[in-house]
Amino acid sequence: MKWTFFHRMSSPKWFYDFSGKCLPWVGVLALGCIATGLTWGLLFTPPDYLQGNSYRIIFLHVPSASLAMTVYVGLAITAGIGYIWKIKLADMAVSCLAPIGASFCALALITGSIWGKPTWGTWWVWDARLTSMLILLFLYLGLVALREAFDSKETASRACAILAMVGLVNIPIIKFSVDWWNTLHQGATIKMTERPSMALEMLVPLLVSIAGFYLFCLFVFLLRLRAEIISREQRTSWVRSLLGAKS
Amino acid sequence: MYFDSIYELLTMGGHGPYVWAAYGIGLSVLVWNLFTPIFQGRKTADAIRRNARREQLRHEQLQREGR
Amino acid sequence: MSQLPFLSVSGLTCERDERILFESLDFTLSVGEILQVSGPNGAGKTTLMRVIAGLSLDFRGQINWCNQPVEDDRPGFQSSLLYMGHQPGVKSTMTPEENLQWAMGLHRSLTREEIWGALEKVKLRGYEDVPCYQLSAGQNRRVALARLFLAKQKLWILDEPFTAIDKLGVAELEQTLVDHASSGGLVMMTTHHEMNVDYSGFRQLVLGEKQ
Amino acid sequence: MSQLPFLSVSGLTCERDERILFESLDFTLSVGEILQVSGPNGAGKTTLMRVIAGLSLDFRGQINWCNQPVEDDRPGFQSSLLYMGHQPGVKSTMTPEENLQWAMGLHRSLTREEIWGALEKVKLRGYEDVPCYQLSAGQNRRVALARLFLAKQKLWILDEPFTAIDKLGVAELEQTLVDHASSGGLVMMTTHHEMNVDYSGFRQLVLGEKQ
Amino acid sequence: MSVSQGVMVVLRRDLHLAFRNRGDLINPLIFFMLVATLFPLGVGPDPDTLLVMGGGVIWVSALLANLLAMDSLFRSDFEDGSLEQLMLGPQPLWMIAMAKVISHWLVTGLPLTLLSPVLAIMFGLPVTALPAIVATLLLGTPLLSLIGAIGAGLTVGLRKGGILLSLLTLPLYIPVLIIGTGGIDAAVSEMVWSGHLMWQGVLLVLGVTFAPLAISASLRVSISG
Amino acid sequence: MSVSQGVMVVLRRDLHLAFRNRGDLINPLIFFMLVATLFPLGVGPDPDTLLVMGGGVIWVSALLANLLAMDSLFRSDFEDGSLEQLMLGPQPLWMIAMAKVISHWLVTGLPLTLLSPVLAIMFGLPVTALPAIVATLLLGTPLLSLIGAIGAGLTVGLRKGGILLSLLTLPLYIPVLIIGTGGIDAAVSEMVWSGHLMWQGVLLVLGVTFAPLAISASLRVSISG
Ligand code: HEM
Ligand SMILES: Nc1ncnc2c1ncn2[C@@H]1O[C@H](COP(=O)(O)OP(=O)(O)OP(=O)(O)O)[C@@H](O)[C@H]1O
Ligand SMILES: Nc1ncnc2c1ncn2[C@@H]1O[C@H](COP(=O)(O)OP(=O)(O)OP(=O)(O)O)[C@@H](O)[C@H]1O
Ligand SMILES: [Mg+2]
Ligand SMILES: [Mg+2]
Repeated sequence: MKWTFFHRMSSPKWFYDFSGKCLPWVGVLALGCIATGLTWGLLFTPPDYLQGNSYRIIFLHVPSASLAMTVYVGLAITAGIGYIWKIKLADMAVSCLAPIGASFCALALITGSIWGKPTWGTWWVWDARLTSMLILLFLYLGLVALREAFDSKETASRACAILAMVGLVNIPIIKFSVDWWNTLHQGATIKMTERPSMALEMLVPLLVSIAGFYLFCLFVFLLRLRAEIISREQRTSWVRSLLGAKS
Repeated sequence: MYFDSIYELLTMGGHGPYVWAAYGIGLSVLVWNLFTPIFQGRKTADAIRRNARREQLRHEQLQREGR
Repeated sequence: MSQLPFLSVSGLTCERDERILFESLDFTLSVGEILQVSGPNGAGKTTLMRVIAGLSLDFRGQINWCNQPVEDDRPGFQSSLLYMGHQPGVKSTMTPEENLQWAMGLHRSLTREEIWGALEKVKLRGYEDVPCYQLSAGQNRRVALARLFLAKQKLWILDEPFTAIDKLGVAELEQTLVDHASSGGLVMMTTHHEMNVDYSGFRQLVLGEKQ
Repeated sequence: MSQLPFLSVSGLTCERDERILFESLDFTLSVGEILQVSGPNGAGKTTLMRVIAGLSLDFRGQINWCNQPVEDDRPGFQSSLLYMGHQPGVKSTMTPEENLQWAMGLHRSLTREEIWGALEKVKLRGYEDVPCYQLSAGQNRRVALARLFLAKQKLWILDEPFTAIDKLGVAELEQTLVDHASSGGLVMMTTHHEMNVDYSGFRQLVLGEKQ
Repeated sequence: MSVSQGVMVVLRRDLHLAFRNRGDLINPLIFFMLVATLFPLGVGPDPDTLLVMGGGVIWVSALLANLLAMDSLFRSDFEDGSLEQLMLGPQPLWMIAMAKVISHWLVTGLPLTLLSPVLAIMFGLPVTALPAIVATLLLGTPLLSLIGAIGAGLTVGLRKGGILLSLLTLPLYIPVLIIGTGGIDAAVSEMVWSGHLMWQGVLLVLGVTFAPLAISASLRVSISG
Repeated sequence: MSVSQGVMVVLRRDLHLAFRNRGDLINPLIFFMLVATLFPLGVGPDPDTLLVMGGGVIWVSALLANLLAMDSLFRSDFEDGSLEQLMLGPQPLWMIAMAKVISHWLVTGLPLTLLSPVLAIMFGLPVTALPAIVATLLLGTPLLSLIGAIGAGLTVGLRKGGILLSLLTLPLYIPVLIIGTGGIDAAVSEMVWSGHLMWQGVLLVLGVTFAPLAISASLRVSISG
């Protein structure tokens, strides 16, 4: 019984219909949360007593950093599932997730280094966490570039799935080795602050904003996946009738 | 609102440029994410239309040859 | 497997780039037969060959070798298959002798005499130890074709084997194919040449009819 | 230069790797003529074509264009030469339209209609904007051959232009060559096909006789 | 049809191809970033060491990125027969070679130069040194492209291009490297660096004068060989 | 004919080809030397800096040399159709892939490891650190070859291999680099470095187990795509 559900879910047509129903809800919720979280954080919270107003970047930085990491893990697991059970939809999902993850990873890096300037006095340090984030960006870019380089989308997504799985094995190794690298050599001059026992008035907008980012990610992921499904399945009768009905 | 004036909101006690730059970039990333799938969908529609045209041309050519 | 080997294809459909190349293709190739796949440029001949050889997985339908789906026993199928595509797999820095030695070496060990004999048959005696980049287009093709004289495989799939070969060479090659088929082999091939064989097992499969 | 253009070759000798391919070759090619260079594989046909086109400088002898050694006026010679070798110079990431646009763009500007017309002639209408890696071997060759319909050059040197082209295509191409020659052009070509032209200016030059 | 028009056709085509597979445009940049990142990972995160190394690492990475993209400058054209067509066209070969070098520089050298300040900041180089970094790279990378193209022309006909190309060209890159990093070092220690820039200018003029001839000669050798 | 015999055929052929154009054998070595020498030129001759940099630079150069030779691992076989032949042969594809990786390592990784002491001495590293350098490279370079081959398999069918390959594989090389240079640094500061070696061993075992499958999967994708 479980398996039939699994199979139904992996059918592009079922997924297209289903995601069509969820899409508006997710979208409205995502934009609502982001708008609330960001305006709240930007305009209504008091400044941090140590970092002043620059801490307002946290409402962008933490959600995007956390998303960047979650998306990669999700992507790699999807790739594994797709490869082992030969699910086309999973391959498509991998190639759709890569650019989204890359954009959030870049955002985390950019906001982080903008934040670093007023607080640490430098845009960049070779700290373990920062460096592993940079490497994660490269992994993402590799996936995006590989996907772009292939001509056929089928081949591209199969290739991306292999690379993502290799990455899955490597992510913990990279993480571990980078942490180790930095503690072995002399410690970095500046350590990133541990999560401060945050005041509630800052924590709530942060949580709202995190939720908003995750929902937004889901929203754009669905948008991308739907576009991908249409372009891959354009020959099938259901897409034809769908497009025919539209135009 | 926490800030007393627009000026204060913009400068944020010296941290304005950093915060606003970060938010600007953040916003543009969100917008980019929102728009690429839409453009992609449009491109797919174009491609489908082109394919239809190609099929038609091929058909016409064959008919011409058939005669 | 006491039964004679044969290849049967049923319901083979392949679409490329939103265009159906062939649909529900059914045919059988038995021992002693030569099947020439023909059709205009872009009909899908190469695609068909690659699908059957197992190089392309982008298709629907069923391919059986001795009544068994090829997926079930790829190694077994591959060990009785000789495939030669548009690119013949000749290393240009190696000599013809080395090329043959290696290409057939995957399947079985060869003596030097066998190799020289095969090169003799494709008129490359005297070129055994010239690196292949110094050979002409047709001579390079001949190096690849020399494999046919060494092959123990039953099923030959040849994609335009006559490219760049001169007239005499083509005639000899046609004879080689007939010989192989009549001694219990199966040949599937494409070419744009007019095949000039007088052999009862010779058949044609025309693709792209509808066009 | 009011005189009709012609190519004359005298005393052309070429040896490759201690072996004489051709020696003291003399021939003239005048307006209206089609010269098929033939011979077995490895006879030196490609070598001869490359020597005349100026791509290979490993020869002795004299090549004249309109009674003037080609070395004296390479740009002039090249601007009236269309050469097509074994590799046809089709970029696989570009579409047929772009390929033609660029290949002829070195010589003159083209309108879109001209290009589409040429592609129509080689049966590639509908494929104008498909990247060439998605085309079959023969279709790729056809993209290169479409140049013939746009060329204003007088002298065509074509090395096995019929490779991978289907039968109907070969017949049409032969007609194109005849048309070019009879309207004041010069054609020099190789092929292993039996040429099926009924044209007074058609001649053959056989290489590798001694072999 | 004028000669320059033909050159424009080649230039446009190459840029078009680069933009077509966008990878061509971004990959050298990412490679540049990646190689530069390897060094802190290999050497350790100590800011003082990184400051000393910074200029050198940026230049070496730029040089390697340039070199790696160089290999494909003529190769694909050679393999599909386009190079023969270019050589037999009505334009002089050296002009076509120049068009290709320019497009190569626009696709690798220029973006790389524009990105270099980011790397400089990551290595903790002072902001005052940024103009020197950009300026030396701006004058130096075209020279790298010119020199590399000679090697690429010589090796294009060979079956093992990549690594032989580096052997031929890396030694020739060394003067460019020394002058470039010298300029950056001078700027970091707040001395005048216009002298280095002048020398780079001189080398560039020399390169622009002689390299096209060398490139076209080497292409001729490769094709007729 | 046994399976292992087929693998031996492939291995022998690849080594044979490498010795045939001897360049394949020496070029990665010279590239390794050249890149390593670029650094003192770029950074300046100060012995203290060089000592700090030494291990890192040697490893980064080894890594780049490995990468550059990687691009041609499957490419020429792909282009002339040999790869299809190998794939259709009676041996499982992963065995053939392993044979090719081994021959690649024998031709680049091993000679490079043997040459590394020379470079180490040139950078002024203490003689006591030499065993660590050789040992880490000896365990690390096979791993580089294994990881790189996955990328090479994925990119072999693409028109722009070289630089995309580096983009895919360099991030994956990072752990190997970090552990390797960590070992050397430990040895230079006269601490125990057997822990690093152990980790490298663990990674190598992991690599030998999983990489062949990934390589053959990626080759299959490239050929059938
Ligand atoms: C380019 C520079 C930076 C990068 C790449 C970076 C990366 C990250 C990452 C990966 C996380 C973890 C998110 C999670 O676990 O969900 C994080 C969290 C965080 N970052 Fe940054 N960061 C950077 C700069 C900064 C700066 C300058 C500050 C402020 C001084 C900062 C403050 C924080 C805080 C407060 C958190 C949340 C605490 C936690 O989850 O551990 N970051 N950052
Ligand atoms: N680069 C080279 N170095 C040395 N010898 C060569 C080289 N290229 C060709 N040859 C020799 O020159 C001879 C003629 O080659 P060429 O390519 O001209 O033959 P061809 O007549 O075009 O043959 P085909 O019909 O096979 O195309 C061949 O025997 C070949 O061995
Ligand atoms: N990689 C690809 N992606 C999309 N379409 C392709 C691809 N390769 C081939 N095609 C299409 O498939 C069709 C058949 O190609 P194929 O190579 O099988 O033709 P063919 O019959 O062998 O032709 P030829 O006689 O020219 O060799 C062509 O029209 C081509 O456009
Ligand atoms: Mg074909
Ligand atoms: Mg020839």
